[in-house]
Amino acid sequence: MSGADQGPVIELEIPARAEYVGLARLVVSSLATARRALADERIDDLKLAVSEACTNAIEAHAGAERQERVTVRWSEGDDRLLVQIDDRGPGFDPGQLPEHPPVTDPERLNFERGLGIPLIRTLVDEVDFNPSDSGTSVRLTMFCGPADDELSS
Amino acid sequence: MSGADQGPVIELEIPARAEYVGLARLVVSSLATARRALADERIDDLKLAVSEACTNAIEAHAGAERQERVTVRWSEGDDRLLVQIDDRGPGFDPGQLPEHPPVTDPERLNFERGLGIPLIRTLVDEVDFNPSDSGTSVRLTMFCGPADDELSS
Amino acid sequence: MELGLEVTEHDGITVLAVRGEVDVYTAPRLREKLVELVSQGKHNIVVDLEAVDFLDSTGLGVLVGGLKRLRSHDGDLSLVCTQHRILKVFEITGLTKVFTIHESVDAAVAK
Amino acid sequence: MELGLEVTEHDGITVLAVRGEVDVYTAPRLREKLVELVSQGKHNIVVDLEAVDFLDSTGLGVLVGGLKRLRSHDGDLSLVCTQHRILKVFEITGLTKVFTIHESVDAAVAK
Ligand SMILES: Nc1ncnc2c1ncn2[C@@H]1O[C@H](COP(=O)(O)OP(=O)(O)O)[C@@H](O)[C@H]1O
Ligand SMILES: Nc1ncnc2c1ncn2[C@@H]1O[C@H](COP(=O)(O)OP(=O)(O)O)[C@@H](O)[C@H]1O
Repeated sequence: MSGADQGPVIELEIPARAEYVGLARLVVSSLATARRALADERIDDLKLAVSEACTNAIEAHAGAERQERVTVRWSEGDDRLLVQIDDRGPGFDPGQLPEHPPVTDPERLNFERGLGIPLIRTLVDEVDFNPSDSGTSVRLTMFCGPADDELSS
Repeated sequence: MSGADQGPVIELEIPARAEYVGLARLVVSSLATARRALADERIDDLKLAVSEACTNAIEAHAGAERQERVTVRWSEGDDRLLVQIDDRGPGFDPGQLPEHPPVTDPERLNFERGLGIPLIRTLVDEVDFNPSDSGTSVRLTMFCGPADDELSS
Repeated sequence: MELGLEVTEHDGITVLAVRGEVDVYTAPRLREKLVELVSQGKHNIVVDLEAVDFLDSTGLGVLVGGLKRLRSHDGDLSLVCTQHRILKVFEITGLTKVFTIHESVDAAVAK
Repeated sequence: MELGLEVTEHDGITVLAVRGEVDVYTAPRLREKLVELVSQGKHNIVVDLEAVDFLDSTGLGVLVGGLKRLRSHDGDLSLVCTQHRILKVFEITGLTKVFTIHESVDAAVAK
């Protein structure tokens, strides 16, 4: 974790409802843009990964109380951006997800789901899933250059 | 407080630094736009009032620790939007602020500050300042129509 | 969040132009629109993604579901997309091999 | 957050065109620019606010400070602003009576 959590920390707590995933994307892309150390394409990647993780968090809450919330925590290290998404859902085993048939197999069309975690794994530089009885914590890391001088001063 | 706090609650925690006031504006205007019950001009008013309150909160923290944070809490009632800005600053007495000379007085030009609270009072429908030893809590209320069906369902 | 959905007909091919962000909140509206078109007997659908700003896995799932439904009617669902950031999502998930992706609506309906 | 600051000269009148959001974070840059212009002997300044999306009390304070500084040099600071939401901030604070506000840069420099 070297280089992490030394900089500013921003937290967003949203209700576990689909309509708030867009707000998480907005906040993360605004912060990533302000940091000015990540290319636009990588900002899009992070935005999509955060969106997928928030979607999973919200779906894990389905049936939970309306006031249950999902937390998106942004932090910065010298050489990285970190976004952590915490939910209060039942947790899961990320090593035990079903594999998709290859795209050439006509059976592939039966899989409308299960694309989120593969996307996350491809889009960010590091991902940690920390499931527990009290929920799941997903940490996304993007390596990047140092913060813009103006902002880090 | 009738009608308040029954709907969704969104919280944003930002470092007490000037560069994050824009993020508070972004979040509040995005939420107000999604609610679709407030005219554009009133969204601008709320955005400016939130910005002024966050600016005051951040200035109240000047000299405090870097990790001290300011919280912006959005909630919705049937007939109102509520934004609460909490800081950990020294507090103040909103009834004891200096009066500005009238604009026709050349002395007026000596007052480059002190415009924030008069603006807040004019822009929102209700404002409550709750200073205490542990900080100040400012509650801004905008009355509005009921939430858009799609969003409140 | 708004999702724009506009339907036009081009000689037996139905073009559904999507505008805005397709995510877990808005994707159900896209799914409903596709189901509605199929139930109206439209079995050749082109989904135009050129005005889409954001597309996530829920959106991909709805498009895969639409393709499956149309294939079962001997129809097809193809896409119009030239935006790099949207194409990328299809590439990562291998779905560029599942969908026919056109460069323009003209090219899609000319086929 | 970007603050655009562009200076042009129009027959002895200096026009400072501001673009973006003027708030507690960006206002210091506007203040510095005004101080710099005054120190270069520019005593007739028009601040063009037409491309400003947001202006708060910190921004107002900087403009009041600039006007005060220029008046002490027998100069003036006037504004160009037709945007309702920006004008409103000047109206609420009574500053429409303190500043001359023009409808366009042309009108401001023609004066
Ligand atoms: N935060 C989470 N909490 C509980 N289960 C999760 C979480 N994230 C993912 N999962 C599980 O992993 C599965 C695969 O997730 P994903 O690849 O995003 O696809 P999808 O969400 O479309 O099913 C989900 O269906 C769910 O069972
Ligand atoms: N949250 C707060 N905590 C402590 N003091 C505050 C707070 N908000 C306002 N004040 C006090 O009230 C004064 C007037 O505030 P305002 O009208 O916004 O003008 P300005 O911030 O330009 O001084 C401030 O200078 C400060 O002393």
